[in-house]
This record gives sequence, structure tokens and C-alpha cells, in this order.
Amino acid sequence: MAEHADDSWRLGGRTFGSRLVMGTGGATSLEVLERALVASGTDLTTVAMRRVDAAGGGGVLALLGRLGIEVLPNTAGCRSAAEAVLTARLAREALGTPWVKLEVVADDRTLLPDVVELLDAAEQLVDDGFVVLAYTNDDPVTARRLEDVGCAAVMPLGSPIGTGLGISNPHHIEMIVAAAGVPVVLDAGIGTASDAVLAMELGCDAVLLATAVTRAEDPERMARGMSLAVRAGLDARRAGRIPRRLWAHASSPARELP
Amino acid sequence: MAEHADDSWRLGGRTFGSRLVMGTGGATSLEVLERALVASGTDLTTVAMRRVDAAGGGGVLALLGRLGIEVLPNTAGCRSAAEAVLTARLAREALGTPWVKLEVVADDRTLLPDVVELLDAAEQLVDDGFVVLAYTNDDPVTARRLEDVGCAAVMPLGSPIGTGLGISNPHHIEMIVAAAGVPVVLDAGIGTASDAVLAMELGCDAVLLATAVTRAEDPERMARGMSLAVRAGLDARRAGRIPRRLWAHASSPARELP
Amino acid sequence: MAEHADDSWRLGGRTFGSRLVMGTGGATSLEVLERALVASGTDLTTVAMRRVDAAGGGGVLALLGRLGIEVLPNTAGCRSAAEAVLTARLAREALGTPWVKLEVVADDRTLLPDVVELLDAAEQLVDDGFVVLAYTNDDPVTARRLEDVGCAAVMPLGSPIGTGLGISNPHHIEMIVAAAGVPVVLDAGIGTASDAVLAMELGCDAVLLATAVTRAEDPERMARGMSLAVRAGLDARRAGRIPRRLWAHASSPARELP
Amino acid sequence: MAEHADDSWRLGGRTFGSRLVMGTGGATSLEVLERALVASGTDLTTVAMRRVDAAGGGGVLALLGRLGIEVLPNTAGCRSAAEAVLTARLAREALGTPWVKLEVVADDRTLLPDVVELLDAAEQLVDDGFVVLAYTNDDPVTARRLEDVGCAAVMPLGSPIGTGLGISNPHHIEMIVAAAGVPVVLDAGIGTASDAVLAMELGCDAVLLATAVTRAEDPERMARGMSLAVRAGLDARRAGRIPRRLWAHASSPARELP
Amino acid sequence: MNVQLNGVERAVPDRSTVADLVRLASAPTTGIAVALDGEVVPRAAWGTVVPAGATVEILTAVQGG
Amino acid sequence: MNVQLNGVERAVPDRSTVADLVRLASAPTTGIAVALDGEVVPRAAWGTVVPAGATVEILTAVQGG
Amino acid sequence: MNVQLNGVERAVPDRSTVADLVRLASAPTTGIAVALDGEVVPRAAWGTVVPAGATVEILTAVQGG
Amino acid sequence: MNVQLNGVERAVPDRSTVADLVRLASAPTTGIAVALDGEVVPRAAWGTVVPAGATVEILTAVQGG
Repeated sequence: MAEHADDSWRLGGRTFGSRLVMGTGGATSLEVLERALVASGTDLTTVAMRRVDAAGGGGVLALLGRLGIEVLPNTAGCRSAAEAVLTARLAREALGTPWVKLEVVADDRTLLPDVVELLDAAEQLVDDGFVVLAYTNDDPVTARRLEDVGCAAVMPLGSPIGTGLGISNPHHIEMIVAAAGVPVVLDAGIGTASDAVLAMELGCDAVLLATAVTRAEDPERMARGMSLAVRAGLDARRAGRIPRRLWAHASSPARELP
Repeated sequence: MAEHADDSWRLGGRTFGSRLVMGTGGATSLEVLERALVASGTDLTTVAMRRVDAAGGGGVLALLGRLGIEVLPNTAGCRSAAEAVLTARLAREALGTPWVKLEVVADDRTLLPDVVELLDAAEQLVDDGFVVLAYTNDDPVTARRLEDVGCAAVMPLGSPIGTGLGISNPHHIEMIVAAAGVPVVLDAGIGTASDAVLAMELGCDAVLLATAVTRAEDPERMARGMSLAVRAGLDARRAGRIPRRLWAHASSPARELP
Repeated sequence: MAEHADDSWRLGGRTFGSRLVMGTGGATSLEVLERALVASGTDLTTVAMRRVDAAGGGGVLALLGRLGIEVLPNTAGCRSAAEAVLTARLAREALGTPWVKLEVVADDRTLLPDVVELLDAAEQLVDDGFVVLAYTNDDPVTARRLEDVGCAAVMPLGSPIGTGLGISNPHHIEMIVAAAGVPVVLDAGIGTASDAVLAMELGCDAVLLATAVTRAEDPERMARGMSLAVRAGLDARRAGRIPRRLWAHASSPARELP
Repeated sequence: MAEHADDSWRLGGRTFGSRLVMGTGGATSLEVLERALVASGTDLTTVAMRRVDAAGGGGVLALLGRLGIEVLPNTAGCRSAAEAVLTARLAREALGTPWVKLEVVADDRTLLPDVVELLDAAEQLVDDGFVVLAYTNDDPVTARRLEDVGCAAVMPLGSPIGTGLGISNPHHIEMIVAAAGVPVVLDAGIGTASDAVLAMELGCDAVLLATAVTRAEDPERMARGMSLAVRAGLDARRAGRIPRRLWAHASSPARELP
Repeated sequence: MNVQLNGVERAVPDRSTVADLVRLASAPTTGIAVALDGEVVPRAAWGTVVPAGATVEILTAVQGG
Repeated sequence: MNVQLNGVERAVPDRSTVADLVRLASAPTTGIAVALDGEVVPRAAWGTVVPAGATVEILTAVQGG
Repeated sequence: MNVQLNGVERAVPDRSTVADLVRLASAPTTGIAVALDGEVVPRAAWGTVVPAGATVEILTAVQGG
Repeated sequence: MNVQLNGVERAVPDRSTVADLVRLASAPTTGIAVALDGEVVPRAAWGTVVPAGATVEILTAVQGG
């Protein structure tokens, strides 16, 4: 097992130890969030950009700084390429990072990406020097286009944000992985640990989640579970699972008693 | 998270630290098996009973002894209650343990339990002082009957032995868990880590597997993955997952930019 | 298509035109039931046996007689072999038929068969000259045992009675069909038309249902849908479906425009 | 049931009796195709546009004319909006119809739609007076955009063309149906009758398929099965299915025998 | 004498036959069957006298299954 | 002069019309359409002379989709 | 003069700079960024005078995503 | 005399004991158990003489399950 002792991965030219990217939304307090982040073992975590007077939670930056976790600003809530590009630029100015998790959603009910606006924004931000991690749907064609315009990672959803429905279409995730030349991060829809394991088994490089942890009854414990889950999934993927068979196959030698 | 720091469980009056019960069949060598057992962290492992001259692998007992892993003899290959009872008694004599994983299968193609013979054997063995862990199908009624005759654990299959099809009928496993007063161990059918996580999320107390590890391309790594998987699943079960929703639920606060 | 113009099937030495066996429970009135039965096209329908003074619905026999539908008494509600055997004998005496749908359930919450009592009752009734159609779970071993003791049909459940969960474990139904030498009738759990189609596609000879029709918002229309469904499923089974492929396969010839 | 005696539907200002739209690709001969079309009961069927000298099958137009089936030209094989628009215009010129099934695919391996090109082509063709039926993926946002630009129907895939994988993400189809103001036609991926029934149960107005019939072992019989399937699915959808329940619900009255 | 008729304790004339009890229960005469102390009584034997304290069940077909 | 006719380089008489090329391609006269350098040529305009070096596509409906 | 500051119409002294508005909004001085009429104002340019009627947004990072 | 030892017909000395057969089978002396004509022979009873024609099974634990 020596050859895979190092389970780290590379994204945007950097190396990360944990396969779990966390979001920070939904936690009932910074204390709860802190315990969950620590338990998750994450080293990359998203924040949203909001007006200072409405924010109420500026402490999240200080928390991430204290925990030594890399900040990944997102463009959550943006509905057009223009909004998303401006938000990414503000985040770069405010946080001093060219990294952005790019979200351009079509409506509040589904929070599904608007792929036309998304591709437009991705292209503009890449041209402007950003490291773009693009939240997208599970369409393999859109994923390839995002890579073509220069995104550093494609982040397909398992199911709509916050639904906890898991990975609705595993075959599409497999198709995205098969064609991708950049990391694939499963983003959105994770409800429980088995969903995260499945994402890794399908070949994703990492999993991004927030609600599944922050809104669980015990966020800290679910965070630990998710940390174990991505490691379990990576091991299973790399270990080479047994084939599925329709008929049984004895695990004990044939018995010869009369 | 303090209150669940101890993830151990009780079975047959004893306490086990690992939720993973391993089988030993299918490994290509004792060396491979040893590395897999160590990586799995298991403290309870099954062996089969076979004629000394056909055995070829008597070393398994010494290995388990050296690793400090409890031996659990099975009655693999038995087709009738009479065969299974005799095999259990020989195992008790040979290994000095009243514990037995009771298997009575109906045929070689499916290796599915024969519930009539199984119930008969279980009753005889319990009467004879055995600690009976009964491998059974996923029928909730049979599981309850096995508990009624005094089995120390019921061990429903996820799918037929060696198929790697995972848990074909999660609802039945949930029904078994809901009604059980003894530990429920998911036994057979596990193919990969996500299957093991799901078993724990459904409420099983532990998972028993062999083929998924021993016949993986890298048994040691899969063993580690399974070890992580049962811990991930237990955490997720106990952390209280978020509900499934049909429509999206934002994890970032509402955006107010014009 | 000429060779399969006749879609009838044989059961217990008789020929039936419809692949849909109906139950009569759950209808809000005899009028509703009549319209549903007519729309279903069934020619074999179950009734239950109850005390005359509690019955309230003796008219069902007259209705079936008027519609020319064969009556199939069941042993619904019986919890032991003894109860089921007595009920079958009373039904034979009352209705003049040696046919019986044999049900022996373990409890009210799951209504799952008690396979030990079921096998016992089946054997007694076959010995007594009955044509036994046995309602059973989806265990392939139990199905084979029921055939071995002489049942005229095995009737595995898709999921528990009245749940509408469809076919929880299609692989088990396929295993039952593959091994069966008598007709296999999918009984219980059907919720909608696609469930009935799937049953036929898996190779079942017929489908038995009641709740899905009688408790639908429009029983008559659902009955018609089910009638179409079993025919659709039989056609699909016999037509030989295309294989599943992971990658696309064009249905238009390759395009050569510049 | 009187109120829904008429199961016809409206598309592009016209009324169709059958819910099954057929493709013509994949049939081994015109004779086989004719029998399949007749058995399917369809009244709207697609054709592709190809060079006259490569065509080899010009007889399809005569066949459809003789059978009184409306011709629906497609833009199969087109990779860009420009190609698709030209092909649609040639089809209008050749066949005298402003109707077009618009396909713009991204590559040969997946045959998945390129949504950016698709939306562009759809807008151009609507502006040019076409009745555009747009083949799309199962993204609810793209479906809504296609409707917004004036498509007469949205035709989401169940799974990639020719795969026979059925409906991979039923929840997405439901979301598309819930938001749609134009007919939704499930197009691509159908493998067998139960897939077609499910499409209708999810609320689709019709089903379009080719390979599932033309490449079945017995195309004529599968066509009949599909014809029954869409009717079964429509009945089930309109009849109002029973709710799914986790625990059993007796269909026979409670039994009071001692 | 008393009998248990379809679950209810009933006083009936001594030496009542099965047929008497069927009449008493207002049961139709077709489509029914009778169990006397757990054994089916064929119609041809409805003249049988019911012993005191017997359990009698008269069943018919109803909607179900 | 030479034209690209349905993907094949062909020598055709100078000043050939669209209709001439349709005949040359042995195409049926109904159920077809012609694109000349990427633009549809309506049937009423088949008298148009095809310029040298033009790309001409003559399409019809075939089984597909 | 009036400006639109984080969505609220506010009266501010004429010739206020971006830095003045940041102070006015009680914003922290690190971890924030300012958009003036839809364009980012780099910190080095916070001396810029805000025109009357301008729309100013001051953002920071919060929990989310 | 002949016995059936682990499925093979073997000629063994008359009045062989269970312990003799264990030695004959080259079995280890720990981790094994013996069945004589379908009944377990506890180690304390290995001095038992095996009757002619008996079926003897000597089992140990192997990888499995």
C-alpha cells in the first residue's frame, strides 16, 4: 500500500491533504462551526460575500485564519455573469485570493446553475487571472466546456443544493470523470456519509459540502463521519473493487463432508 | 461529541472495538491476509472447518492468535441442520469456543440460506449452549424468529455471498433493525466501501465481509477503506442526517446586491 | 408477431386470458368495484372468508358470478398453518372450488409471510387436493420449496401488502423466475402501472393486485392502466429488449455534411 | 372515467391521438419498419436528412405518406447551431413542413446536447417561423430557457441516445414537467416498456423512441408493447396512484376467527 | 343450551342442528360454510346436532385480498 | 467547371443550373432540397446558375432519429 | 449629497471619499472590498471622491456556501 | 481393518484408536476435532477404539467465510 500512502491531491497548482472541501453556511454559531471544521479535517473552505452591515458573521474569516484553513470565496446568489464577475473581483480585493468558487444560479427554487451565464462568467474570470472552480450541473458536455475555457476544477452537483438527495445520476458523474483533465469535485446534494463515499468511488477527486454537516443534529460528529467517508471512498476507488456478479461466489472452500 | 466517544459494541456478552467482522476466505496468501486483517482493524474474524488433509491453510489459526483477533468458526457449506450442528460441535471441540457463525445454505448457485433448516439448527445449537450468530436472508420475519429461538445476533445478507451487489433491499434491513433486540450484522453482498457505510446508516451494529477485501485488487487498501467506512457510517447514523428535500435550500444567506 | 398472438397463460390446469389477477379489498362500494373489475379485464379474482354477520359485503360473489370472473378464495389474516388449512377447507365447502390463494402472515405491521407456517400449510393443502397458489416473500429458496411441495404457483411479493413500494428487489424476482417450473405471479406491493410492467418484464407470468386499483383516486381508470400494463410488459419481455449500453448509439445514420 | 375518454394531446397547435412519437432509425428494412409503425399506433414520426446518393432509404417518406403518419424531420448529427439551422431549412424546403425536431449534439460518444448551440439554434429557428421541438438534456434550467425562446415542446432525454438505460434522473424530469408551459416529450434512453410508462407517470405528455423498438429482437411486438405502455402510463398518472407507505396495509378486512 | 356462534355466546334450543344455527344467524344458504369445533361440516351433514358449549363458525366470501 | 457535389469533386458543364445538378445526381424531384454554398435554394430558384467551385448539397429524408 | 450605500439612500458630505464611506458604514478595514457604480475600487484608490448619486457597495466575507 | 478416513478408504491396524488415526492423518494435535460416525469425539476420549468400517473425519480451521 506504500505507493498510495500520500492521499493528497492537487488543485490550481497547490496540494491539499484533505479530500473534503467544506462550506460554512447553515451553522448555528461560530462555535459549532469551529468544532465541525476541526472534526472535518478540511484545509479549504468556502465563504460568501455579503454587505458589511448585513453580514452578522464577519468572524468567519478570523476563524478560518486561526484554524489555518484556506479561504475559498464563492459567488453564491449571483444570477448573471456580470454579477458573478463583480462578486469574484470584490472577493479577490477583500480576501487577497484569485481563487473563486463560481456559482451562477437560475432561480431560488432549484438553485440550479444557469449554464449559459456560467460559461460566460467562467471565461471572463479565467481571462482576468482567476483560479475558477466552477459549480455546475451534472451535464458532461457543460463540464467539458468549463474545462475548455480554463477552469481549474469542475464541480458537478449530485442533486440540488441543500436537498440531501445524494447523487441522482451516478452515470453522469462517471462520464464527467472519464473525460476530465482537471479535478472533479462533487458539489451539492450530499446528505450523508454514503453519498460522499460514492462520489469518491465514482472517481471524483474531492467532495464539497456544507448543509449535510452544518444542519445535521450533531454537526461535529457528521463532520468526522464525512472526513472518514472521503478517505474510505478514495481507498475503495484505488483498491480496485470486486466485480458485481449475478450469482453467488463462495468465500469458503468447497465442503467435502459426507 | 463526548457522549459517543466510545464506538464499541456488545455481542454475546462481550465488547468489541471494531464494527468490522472479517472473513478470511479468498486471500491469495497468508501474508496478504495478514496485511488486510491488520489494516481492517477487526477484532473478530471467521474461519471455516475443513478436513486436515485438504486444508492447506491451517496457518490461519496461528495468524489470528498472533494478531490477537478472536476466532469465529462458521458452518459454511452445510446444507442441513444436522450437518451444521455437527460442524459447530467440531468447531467448539477444535477451537475451544462456543461461538459459531451459523450458515445453512440451500444450493451452490445462490448460497442463500435455507430458513427452515437454519431455524432448526439455531434452536438446537442454542439449546446446546452455543452463542449463535445466524447468517440469514433479509426477511424480517425470519430474523425475528432467529432472535426468538435465542440467537445472539442476526446477520442478514445485503445480497448473495460474493456478488458484490451491495444492499439490494435497504427497506428490509431497516425493518429488521427496527424490530431487533439483538445486534444486527450485515453479512454478505458488500462490494465496496459505500455499501458498508449504508449498512451502518441503516442501523446495523456491524458489517461482516470477506470477498470485498480479499479479492479486491489491493486487499490491504480495501481493508483500510472498509475500516474507515464502518466508522463513517456509524458517525453518520448517530449524527442525525439532514432530511431529504425535493427543492433546493440555500447554504449561503440571501444575496442583496442590486 | 403471429406466433404470440395468444397471450393467454395456464395455471392449475386451466387457461386464463388476462395476466391480471385482481383482489377485491379496499373498494368503497360494489359499484366502484364492478367498474374497476370490468376495466381490468381480469378473469380471476380473490375474495376473503369472513363470518356471515360481520361480512357486510356478501354481494361480491354475486358480482363475480355476473361478470363471469373465476373466484379465488384466500386465507388472508391467518397466522398459522392450522388456521389457513381450516379457512381453505371452509372456502372449498362454501364456494365449491379447490383453488386457494394461501396466505399465512407473521404479524399485522408487515403482513409478511411466515415461511415456516406457510410451507406447512402448503404441504397439507396439496395433500388434501387443493390447487395452492402460495403468497410468499421474495426468497428464491422458499419459492423453490413451495414448488417442491406441489404448489400450482408461487406468488412472491414485490414489497409488503398495501405499501405501493413496487418491486424492492428485482434481482430476487428474476432468480425466482429463473428457477421456477410453475407460474410466478407477482403479488403485493404494486403501486402503479410501471411496477406491473416491470413484474412482467422480469419474467413473471401474471400480476396480482388490489390496493393499487381499489384505493387509487380513480379505480376504474387505474384498472384500465393495469390491464394495459401487464400486456405492455408481456410484449416487452417477449420482444427481446435492446441491451443496456454505457455510451450512446446513434439512431440516425452518420452525417456527412461539411 | 368519461371525462378523460379523450387521451389525445396538443402539440404545436395540432392534436395527436397517440402519445408515442416514433423514430425510424435502426430498422433492418422498410418492411420491418412498416410493421413496427403500424403496431405502434403512432401518428408522428421522425426522419433524418441526408445526401440523396448516400441515402439508400428514400422510401421512408413514401411509407409514412401511405400510413398517414405526420413527418417530423430532425437535425440529427448536427454539431453547431449553424449546421442545425441549415438542416432545418433544407428539411422545410424538401418536406414542406415548418416542424423540426432540433438536435445539436456535442460529440459522437455521448450524443448529448450542446446546450449553448442548442439554445442559439432554437432562437434562430423560432424567429424564422419554425415549430421547434427541442431535444435537450434533463437540466430543468435549459428546458425553461428553451420554452422561453419559443420552442413548441421540450424533449429531455431519459439517458443518452441508444443506451436503453431508461430514465436516469426521474426527479429532474418531474422538475421539468412542474415548470413547463409547453408539452414535455421524453426523448432518448428508453429501453423497454416500463421506461415509457414511467415517463408518462412522471407527467410527460408523450414519449419519443426509436432504437428500443427498431433494434429489439421483435420490433413489431415491442412497438405494440410501447403503444400499450404510454397508454398505461397516462392512465396511471391520471388515475392518481396510492401513496407509498413504509408499513403494510391490509387489503382484506380484519379476521376475527379464534 | 349455550353455543359460541361466530364469536358470540348464544342461548339456543337443546338439540339444535347446524342447519338450525345457520337459520338463526340469518345466513344465506349458498356461498357459506360451517365449522363446528374447528372442523368443516359438509352441507350434507348439516343435520348434525350441535353439542352444548360448541364453537360454531359460519363463513362466507367477502371483498378482500 | 468543377463543383463539390454532395462531398465529391465533379466536372460539370459550365453554366449548369441547380436543376441540372439535381438531374446529374439522379435525385428524385420531390422530397429533396438543395443547399448552394450553405444557403437553401428554393425550388422556384432552381434555374440559378451554379458558379464554378461551388459546394452543392442535395438532401432528402432517410430513416433516422 | 446623497449616495446609495449598501442598498440604503444616505446623505453624506459632498466630496466624501470611498474611505469616508467605509468609515461611515462602520466596516472593518480588512477583509472588505468596495464597488463604486459596479466597479471594484482597489484599496489604493480609496481616496477617490464619490460622485453624488453613486451606488456604493461594501462587502465582506460571511458564512456561506 | 478398513475405515473411511476423511473421505478415503484406508487400511489401518485392527483396534486402532482415534488418536492413532489422528497420527496417521499427520494432523496437528491442536486446533483439530474428530467425528466418529457423525458424533464428536472429545479429546479425552481419543483412546476410543475405532470399529471396522467406521467413518472418521478429522477437521481443522481453514481460511473461509
